[in-house]
Amino acid sequence: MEALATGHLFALTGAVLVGLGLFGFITLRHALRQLLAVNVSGAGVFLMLGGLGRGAATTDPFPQALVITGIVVAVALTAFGAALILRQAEEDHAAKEDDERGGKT
Amino acid sequence: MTGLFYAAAMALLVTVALALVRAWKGPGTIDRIMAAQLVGTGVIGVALTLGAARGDATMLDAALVATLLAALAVAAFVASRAPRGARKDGEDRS
Amino acid sequence: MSPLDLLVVAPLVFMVLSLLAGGWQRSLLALAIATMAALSVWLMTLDPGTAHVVGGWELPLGVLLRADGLAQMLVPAVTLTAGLTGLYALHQFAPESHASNAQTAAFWPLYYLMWSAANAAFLTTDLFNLYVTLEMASIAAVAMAAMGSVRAALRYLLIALLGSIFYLLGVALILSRYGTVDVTLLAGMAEADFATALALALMTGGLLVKAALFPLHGWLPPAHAAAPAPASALLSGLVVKIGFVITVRLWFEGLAAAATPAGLHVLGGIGALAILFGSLQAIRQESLKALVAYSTVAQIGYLFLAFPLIAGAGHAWAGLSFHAVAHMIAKAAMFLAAGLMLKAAAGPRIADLAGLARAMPLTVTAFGLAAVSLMGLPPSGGFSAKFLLVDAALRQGQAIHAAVMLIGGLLAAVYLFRPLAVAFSGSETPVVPPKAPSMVAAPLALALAALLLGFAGGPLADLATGGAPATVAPEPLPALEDTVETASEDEQ
Amino acid sequence: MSLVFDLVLCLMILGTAAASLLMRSALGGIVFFIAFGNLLGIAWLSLGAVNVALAEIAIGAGVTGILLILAHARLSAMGDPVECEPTSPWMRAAVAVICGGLIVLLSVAVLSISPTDRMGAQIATLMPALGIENPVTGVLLAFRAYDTLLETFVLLGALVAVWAIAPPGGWPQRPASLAIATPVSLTVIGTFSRVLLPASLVMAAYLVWTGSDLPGGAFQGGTVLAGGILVAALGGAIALPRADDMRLRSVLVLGPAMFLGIGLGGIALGRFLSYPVGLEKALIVAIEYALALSIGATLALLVAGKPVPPAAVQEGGD
Repeated sequence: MEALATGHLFALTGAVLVGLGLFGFITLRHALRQLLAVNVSGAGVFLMLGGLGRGAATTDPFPQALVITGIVVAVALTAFGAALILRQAEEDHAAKEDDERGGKT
Repeated sequence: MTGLFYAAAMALLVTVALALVRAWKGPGTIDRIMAAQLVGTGVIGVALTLGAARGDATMLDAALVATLLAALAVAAFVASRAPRGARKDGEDRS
Repeated sequence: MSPLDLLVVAPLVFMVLSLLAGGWQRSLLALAIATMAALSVWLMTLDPGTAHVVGGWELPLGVLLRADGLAQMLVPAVTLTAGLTGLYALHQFAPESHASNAQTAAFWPLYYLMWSAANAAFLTTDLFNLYVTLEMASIAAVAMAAMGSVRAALRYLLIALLGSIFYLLGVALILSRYGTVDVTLLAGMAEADFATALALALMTGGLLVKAALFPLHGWLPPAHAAAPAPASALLSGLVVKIGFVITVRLWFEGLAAAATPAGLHVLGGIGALAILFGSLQAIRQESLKALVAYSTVAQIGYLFLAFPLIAGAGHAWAGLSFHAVAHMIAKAAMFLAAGLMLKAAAGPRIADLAGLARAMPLTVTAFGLAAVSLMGLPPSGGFSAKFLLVDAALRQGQAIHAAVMLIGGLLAAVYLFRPLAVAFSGSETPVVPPKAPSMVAAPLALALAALLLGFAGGPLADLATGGAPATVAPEPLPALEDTVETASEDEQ
Repeated sequence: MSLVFDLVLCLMILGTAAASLLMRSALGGIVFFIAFGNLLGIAWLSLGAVNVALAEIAIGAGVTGILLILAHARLSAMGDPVECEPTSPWMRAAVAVICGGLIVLLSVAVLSISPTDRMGAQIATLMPALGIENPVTGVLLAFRAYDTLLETFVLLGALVAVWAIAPPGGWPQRPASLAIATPVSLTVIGTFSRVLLPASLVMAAYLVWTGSDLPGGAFQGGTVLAGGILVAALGGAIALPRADDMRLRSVLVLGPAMFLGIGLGGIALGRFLSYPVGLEKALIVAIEYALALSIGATLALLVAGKPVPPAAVQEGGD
């Protein structure tokens, strides 16, 4: 009974995390923070997988392995996202400096 | 004995919660980072006591990994805060 | 030995080699095209429905690879599209400049990664493996889009990430509910309960973002229009089909039990809106590549418009498979031709194309032939696809669907004739620097292939229905009553 | 007792997640995200999923956190305060209703499914054939080795994708230096990094080795290795290599290539990715060590970011 409750507790927490992350993704206007929000949602999905795989004494190793794969995929995409955000900021920064120089001369 | 370890884990979790309150209130970034370090230490403690409560020695590995990466986070924070040319984030100096 | 895993693994081997090979990309590409062509031929000779688990680990633990009719059509089409696009790209991303140009150095490994991802997506029935596959495709696609515009790529990445979360959310519910993520097992187990319906809705939502179905298409036109021509060809040809194929596997096979007629009609309705919206937007575009990109938004609509028609009379399934293949090839041809035309033109606008038909007749011909297929004029592959779809709609009394498809064809004619008319106008012949023969030949070959596909309509439609899931209405094809029955029926 | 602990933990997880999203200060949000990741690690421990806990603490909280800290620092150095214009209250209310609706739907679905260890028993019967005891490693490296193989290519592809957006003049140079410039911090962190790099190497090797029978494995070990490399780079003990360095390229592709090679070798025995009887453990451990090395190098470079022109390396890319 307690195992059932534990599994559901974590899975429900995961469900709320998904919603929170989505809220952040839509309402936050900076790409870096949106990236963070997606990671919160993703962690929520993983926690749902783990919680619903919780048995009487053990947690199903199958979803555990899928979650590890998911975590690695998530960090790969997050790293690329962060690199894109920085590149974008550099381009904007350079364009702004060009504008300022153009304005002075 | 298990109950005792759970109680210890709970107590550590409460200290983590208090550190989180500090991190929320700030006011400066430094306060937040220090609070984050406290959270990290607390989490390591929780992992250790939880391992004892469950009788699962492998949880010590999790604590060890957390220790190593917490050290890395400190280094990254220091790196990001090191004066290196003009900084515009005035809030951080508070 | 089986071509099913080799079709996925071989491009990965080439990706590793391309990271080590530096300036040897030319030989590597030749080797890759030869290998993939041989494997594709091998795949086509397999009986539809041939399947095996990777590493011999049985379901529900392992991952199943399967060659159904859809995969047997799409994978060879990927080989043709990716291979010819690669030949074209050899000039745009010349291997000699790999030491000085980041885009050239990165393009080739990403190209093989995308090739592998497309084949992997079409050949597996495992929903979690498809998640990894989707992310492989996303990484390569976003990076290629970033070669044109970082801003568009960032937007694409964020929206693709959100789509993945929704997809994975559905996979998590399905795994927890049924203890498997394999479509073939789910087909026999799925029930129409709340968790399954929600999972189907969430996965579909996530996949529609990736397939860029209206109104979730916002990221596509800027990303596809800004990318370098070979990247656009791969993005519009290959990548959007991945989300579409997974959606098909869910709705007509794995979770068919939860796929209500109402849901199918909603998807069909959105598809119809996508056709009209995409076409009207394409008509409004001033820039050539934006026009071609919006045409993709419209053509994706046909794929989903077919959803409510599939279970009924007629041959919507064959039409759908056919359309996916015809669009892949024709759109790649069009983007490659557009890339050449824009290099020769004075600017990116359609008005800048004046006189190009005389300056580069072969390229403008390629554009025109691809346009014939996209408009759905006979004898092209696009015609066969749309004929089968319109026929199915009329047989089922879905006059509105039929009308939308016909109007879509007319609108396509309107937006595609415009650049062609400009290219044929003008009294002066612009001076165009000579292009490498393979660069001119690639779009032309793809456009001819899209056209000739129409002549292979019968056998290809048979192939598509051969491995079709049980939910697809089996019925002899209208023009093909006398041809041999499909292979699967022979076996049974 | 355990349930009360879990309940408090879940509330703290939700609190830190909310704080990481709702805080106005972006750096504050990142601080909470790291705390969130660590607490999630505890949640996985509480679920008895130590493998995932290791991955979450190392990758989800550790590497992702450092990635976000560095990105934030580099953005603010360019004058981007990483602040969001607050969206209108009406918009926030509408979005909150939608997200709340999604949470309700998901919760109903979650409650309609009873949590069970569905495949544990089946996996346990197959494990003796592999000669290893950690079922999660069994799933990752045998039953679903195909997923894992593709995943390693996602990671490699992400690094190539980062290379693709190198700024003009940046290719094929080093990433912006992570080293901290001030002399005082240099001595402290320099010593620190010299201690931490060997420690992380030992820890990484241990995690991979123990991973065949106990929680651990290539991804956890590789991440710890990446952490060590990053600390050493931050302390100025090592410089990250150029993108065209062939030794680097060899390390990056070593794991994926070995995985592919052993998989293709399986074809000789009938199936791609089937291990010859008797050699399962040896091959799995070999793949894991090669993978850990490649993952460590790839993750460290992913965190360091794209190559930049040589002049910018010294300035740390500011």
